[in-house]
Amino acid sequence: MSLDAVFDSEEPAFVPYLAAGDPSYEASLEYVEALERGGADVIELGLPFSEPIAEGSTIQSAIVRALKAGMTPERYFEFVEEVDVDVPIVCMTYYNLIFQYGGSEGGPRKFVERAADVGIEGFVVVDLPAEEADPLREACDEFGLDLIFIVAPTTTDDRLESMRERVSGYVYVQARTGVTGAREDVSDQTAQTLDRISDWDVPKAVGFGIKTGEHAERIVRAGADGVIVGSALVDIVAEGHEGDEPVAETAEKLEAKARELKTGALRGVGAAVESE
Amino acid sequence: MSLDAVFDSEEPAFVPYLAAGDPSYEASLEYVEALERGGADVIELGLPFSEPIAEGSTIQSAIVRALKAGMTPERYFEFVEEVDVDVPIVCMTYYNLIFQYGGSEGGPRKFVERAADVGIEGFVVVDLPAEEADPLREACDEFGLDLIFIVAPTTTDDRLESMRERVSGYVYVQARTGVTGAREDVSDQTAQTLDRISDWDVPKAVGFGIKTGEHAERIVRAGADGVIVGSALVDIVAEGHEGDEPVAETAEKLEAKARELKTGALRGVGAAVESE
Amino acid sequence: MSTDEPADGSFGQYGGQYVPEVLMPAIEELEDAYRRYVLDNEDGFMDEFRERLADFGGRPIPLQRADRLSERYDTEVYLKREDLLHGGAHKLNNALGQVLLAKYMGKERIIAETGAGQHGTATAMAAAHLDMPCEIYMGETDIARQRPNVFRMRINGAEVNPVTVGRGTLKEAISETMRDWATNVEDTHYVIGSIVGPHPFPSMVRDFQSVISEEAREQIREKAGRLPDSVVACAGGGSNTMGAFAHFVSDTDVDLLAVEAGGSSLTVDEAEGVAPNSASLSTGNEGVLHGARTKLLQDSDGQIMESHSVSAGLDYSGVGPELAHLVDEGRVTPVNVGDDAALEAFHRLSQDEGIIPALETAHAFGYLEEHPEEVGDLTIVNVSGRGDKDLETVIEETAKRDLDVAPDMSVFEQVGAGRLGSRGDRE
Amino acid sequence: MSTDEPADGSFGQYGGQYVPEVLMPAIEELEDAYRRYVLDNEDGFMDEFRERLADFGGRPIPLQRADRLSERYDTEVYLKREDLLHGGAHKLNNALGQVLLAKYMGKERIIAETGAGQHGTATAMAAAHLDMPCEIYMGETDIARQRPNVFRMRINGAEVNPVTVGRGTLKEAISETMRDWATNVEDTHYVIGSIVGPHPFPSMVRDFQSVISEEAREQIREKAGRLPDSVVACAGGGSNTMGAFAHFVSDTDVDLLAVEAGGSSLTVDEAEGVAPNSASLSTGNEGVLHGARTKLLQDSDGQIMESHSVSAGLDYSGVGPELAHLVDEGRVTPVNVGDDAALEAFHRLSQDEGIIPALETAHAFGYLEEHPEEVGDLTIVNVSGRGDKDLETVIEETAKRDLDVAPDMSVFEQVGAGRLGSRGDRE
Ligand SMILES: Cc1ncc(COP(=O)(O)O)c(C=O)c1O
Ligand SMILES: Cc1ncc(COP(=O)(O)O)c(C=O)c1O
Repeated sequence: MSLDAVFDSEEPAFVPYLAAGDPSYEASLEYVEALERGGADVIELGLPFSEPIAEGSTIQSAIVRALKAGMTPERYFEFVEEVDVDVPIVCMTYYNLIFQYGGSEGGPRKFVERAADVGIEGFVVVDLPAEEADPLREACDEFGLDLIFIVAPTTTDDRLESMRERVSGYVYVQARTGVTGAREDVSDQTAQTLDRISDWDVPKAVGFGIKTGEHAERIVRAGADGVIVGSALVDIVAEGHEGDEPVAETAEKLEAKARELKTGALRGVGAAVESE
Repeated sequence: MSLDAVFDSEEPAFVPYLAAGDPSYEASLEYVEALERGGADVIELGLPFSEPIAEGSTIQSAIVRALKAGMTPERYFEFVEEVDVDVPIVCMTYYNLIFQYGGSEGGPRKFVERAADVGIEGFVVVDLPAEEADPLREACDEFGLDLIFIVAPTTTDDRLESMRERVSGYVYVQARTGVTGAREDVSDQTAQTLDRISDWDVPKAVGFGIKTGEHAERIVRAGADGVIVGSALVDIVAEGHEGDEPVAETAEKLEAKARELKTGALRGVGAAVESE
Repeated sequence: MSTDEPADGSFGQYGGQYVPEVLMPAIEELEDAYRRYVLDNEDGFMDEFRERLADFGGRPIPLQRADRLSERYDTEVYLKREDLLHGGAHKLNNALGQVLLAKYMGKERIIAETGAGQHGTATAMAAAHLDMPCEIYMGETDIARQRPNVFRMRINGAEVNPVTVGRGTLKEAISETMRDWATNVEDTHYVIGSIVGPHPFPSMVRDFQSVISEEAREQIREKAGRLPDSVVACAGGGSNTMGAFAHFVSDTDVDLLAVEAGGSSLTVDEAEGVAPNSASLSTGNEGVLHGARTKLLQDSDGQIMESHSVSAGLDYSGVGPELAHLVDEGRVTPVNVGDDAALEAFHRLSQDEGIIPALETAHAFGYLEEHPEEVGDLTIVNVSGRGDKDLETVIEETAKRDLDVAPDMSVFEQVGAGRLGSRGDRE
Repeated sequence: MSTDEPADGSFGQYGGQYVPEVLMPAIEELEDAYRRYVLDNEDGFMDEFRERLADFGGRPIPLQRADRLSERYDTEVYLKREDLLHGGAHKLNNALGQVLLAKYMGKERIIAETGAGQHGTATAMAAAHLDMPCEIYMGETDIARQRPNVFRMRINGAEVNPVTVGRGTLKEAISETMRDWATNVEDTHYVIGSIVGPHPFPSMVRDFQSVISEEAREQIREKAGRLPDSVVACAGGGSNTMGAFAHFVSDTDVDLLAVEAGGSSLTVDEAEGVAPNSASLSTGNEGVLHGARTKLLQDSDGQIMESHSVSAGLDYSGVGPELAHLVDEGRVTPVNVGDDAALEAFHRLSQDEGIIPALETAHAFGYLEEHPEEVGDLTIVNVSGRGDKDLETVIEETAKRDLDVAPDMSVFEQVGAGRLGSRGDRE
């Protein structure tokens, strides 16, 4: 299924994130599949990079675990081929891995080609602003993949413009910039950002700090087309790993959490309708 | 007996040094008395000062021991009163103790007065060059004490002159300046110095590094009127102290060493006469 | 100041702004401030900067002829004495510039990363001087092994935030500082410590550091009556390097030699992800790290490798994009010097010239020893910092090796181990 | 340079040459050399000295306005930044002068005493710079507690000779160095570290250090348009003190404040022979020590008392005879500051101005805090040195006390004691 197809549906999309290979290749396969069972509409599958400058400590640790367990770009592609899910997979990573895959010639083309090969539908490249993205955009166009950009509450109008020109699949709306622990009501900032890009013709998925069905509901109510959730799921993987839980048990918890979030998101539509 | 009287005799004078109160007041009394038994003609009795900048490590340690055992200027004067020797005692010390004894008025007069009282015959003040010595010289004149200066091989002619003007009792000829362990034949340097002051009308006693009867002999042969010995005797005190020797045993060793040195000195005259 | 370089901060194919979206506004704000205050001296920013560098920092810094080295190498060796700058290294030129800029920008909080602690201490000093709250991120491994610098930061009133992720060293501290910046962009300025990171940092840090070569160029003409044949500087991120090179770049007869840490070997261990050196200019290849495209130590997948050097300040897997470009252009020659040679050079400079250099700096002198014929008849070596911070490391690393010029430290064993004979004996 | 003082080196009743006869020739030779080279600039000695002080030492040293302190004390506070001199303290002014003089005199060997190690490191640096073999005497107690400075001396190629007599501190080291000099007068020069010792040392060291006030006087007139109301400097032996005062002595409107170490108390323990302070100017009385008549800490017998200060460099029982004289004359005001106040001042200057001072120097700032009303509307404080050497002591001594301004050092406990929350979280 393409990303377009997902967001074409009336339902808000639930977009969970996990780092591929955390805490091991095998377990990770189970976990990603559990997400789909729990209701995932798209999966943002992290390809771990050694310098994850944009991650909080939760995801950072997930990346460290995955790298330690042997995850590499090549293994990642195998993972995507092997994992048994039908929903689209978006590769979330840092630019150096994409760039370096090109070998001595450099550039993103080879990486995108291989990603297309294994059925990846699009990319979120955390450290690649629109201004630096043209080579990747071209390769994505060549192989029919989407390139998702992140919009932050602080993104200027000028920069919105350059993203709008290049974005496809969906836009990732970062819910807030605030410091952890000092968060104001997430939906206000989100609503403002959504408002600024309301006339864009791509779906808007919101992420950053969403942990519960309740959050998801509010985000959707604020107008999001999708809800992105990472840390809350990675926490479950981490706890399972640290507590030496059987993989199946952790997978079940993930599935349950996914279901809670998905349900919350669905409630958001209802509520939005109701409150109108 | 006055210093003049000692040096008036034909015999070379043997002038041993010990630090008063090393390693204890009582033992020190015994040791000084042993020196006289061994043949001392004058005793240079050290009054310990906390900063003995001109002493080698041997005498420095003696001073540390004496201070630790409670030696003070006042105790020193009592010591001189109490010690049972007939030969003249010369007080060897540093200027600050003399200066400070003057109390708030300052100056050396009170110290000299008290020294005269207890029967001290003269002073060697290690850190008081002739140029700074006038106040002390005056006080010594007032109370009839001698003031001894040290002449070094390197002393310039100008400075010899200012010492000559102020010296009395005897002149202390420092045998050499060289570094320990690299000593040339001591008698050469000594002979040269003695030659430079041969027309002075005070006796010349030579010290610095004299350890054996053999050394003493050579010094006298070089023309000295007296032989000053410190470290070689202090070494015996130190060994006795460290070895927990009975005081009487150490005193005997001191006496024997004194006798060796005195005999050596006497041989020097004979030899000097013979070689002429 | 170079105002003739591309406004997007690219140096050939290097440079750029590879940062998370959330940082872009801060980066853009900084670009704007850089242009206005630094390039155009708005509100007299540069005047105040220069004045504070003089009064607080101690500039101008002398260019000293090194008599003994000149004789040893039969070439005129001049030393640019950045070790005399307040704080003991060139780092303050940049830290003071950025903290002052943050103040002009109305920021209220300073953050910085530090590895060896040199940039952290410089930033803490500048922040104290300018009355700005300051937090320094530092890996826990580094905190444990760089105690004196941690003390100095704390004593200057800075918070030191331990970074406990990964190996707990510089790379992790940079990531953590970026993360802080991403969440506090509005009131916070991130003082990057070298000519690395996204535009405008590489240009801006170079501009603040270029006072080194601005002075040196004038001083050498006055002292030697001509330009040097070469300028030699060690290169970690490359800020002292570009600082020492900047005003000589257009003097094409002046060779510019960037001395990287050769560590224990130039061969990498891909499996372990470790390069036993920090020679990214000499051996690295193109990639994207910490916001910029540049030369990197990375494995064939693009994962960043741990670097290694006996000198903590050179121990970094990347390098400034401008240097990468100048190397590709042939304008800068990348060379490298291993741990042993750097330690020997450390001792040699200390003994021969009475200057204890930073271990980073010692690499530049190691090059002089190994290739005196490459520097021409007149060379300037940048003494990027002093070595007080390195004493423990040097003693330890020296003891492990059999070096030609090492002092022995047995004096500590003598102490308390019985009496030493005094040299003089009065009687 | 003062050429109008008595040729015998007396300052009122103070000064003189109370040394063993064997040293007198060396002293006379030195007097002659002092007159010729220093006072009369024979063979261009002073020109070479000035040039080396500039190029090697980093002079001129800035006079910096201290913005925060000026505000705090509502008075203009200027800092003379001797902490920026090579080696980190004013000590090099003197060490370089004397080692160079020794060279002009044809000496082949340098010896010096050191307590905290500051003078020893300065001498070792100067000797390395001028290619002179150098031996430093240091008490074994000091060696053990001043490791970094011992490292620095050894690294600069100097021998460090442990002195194991007595308490093994500065007094013993001075005595031992005198002893060495007495046995090696012909080829050896003894570099005394302050304005103490027999003439010509007090005059000569002051002359070498007076570059401080020579510069400062000119700088303050340029910056403030007038002379200061006061100059404040800490005083151990008093070399930075007289260096900072010298060119202001004849400006009788300028108050000269010598800040001694008040230690833990001004009351002495005669029985133990210990003064819990180093306030010889304020509380000492006249006596003779280490070659000069001056004010001393001594008991009523004239035995020298152990001094005490949290700052090793002030921990000396005597003081320069010239200062003793100027105090008696009423020209210099002796004041003192205790250990606690000095530590607080250390932290305050570090936090407020971004300058970590030597603990010695901190005493001068302690005085400013305690008596801001005494310094007038415009004061110069001499920052005699930097505090890197004092970090361990400061941490330790701070931990023992309940100070107002101390940073906490718990960061070391946090490290390894589990994970700290990161501040940002992307998803
Ligand atoms: C003294 C010194 N020199 C050089 C460096 C390397 O940095 P850069 O290459 O940016 O000059 C450092 C870094 O800490 C340093 O402290
Ligand atoms: C920084 C500093 N200031 C002051 C002093 C005290 O010496 P003086 O009184 O001779 O200046 C010392 C001595 O070590 C010192 O290191």
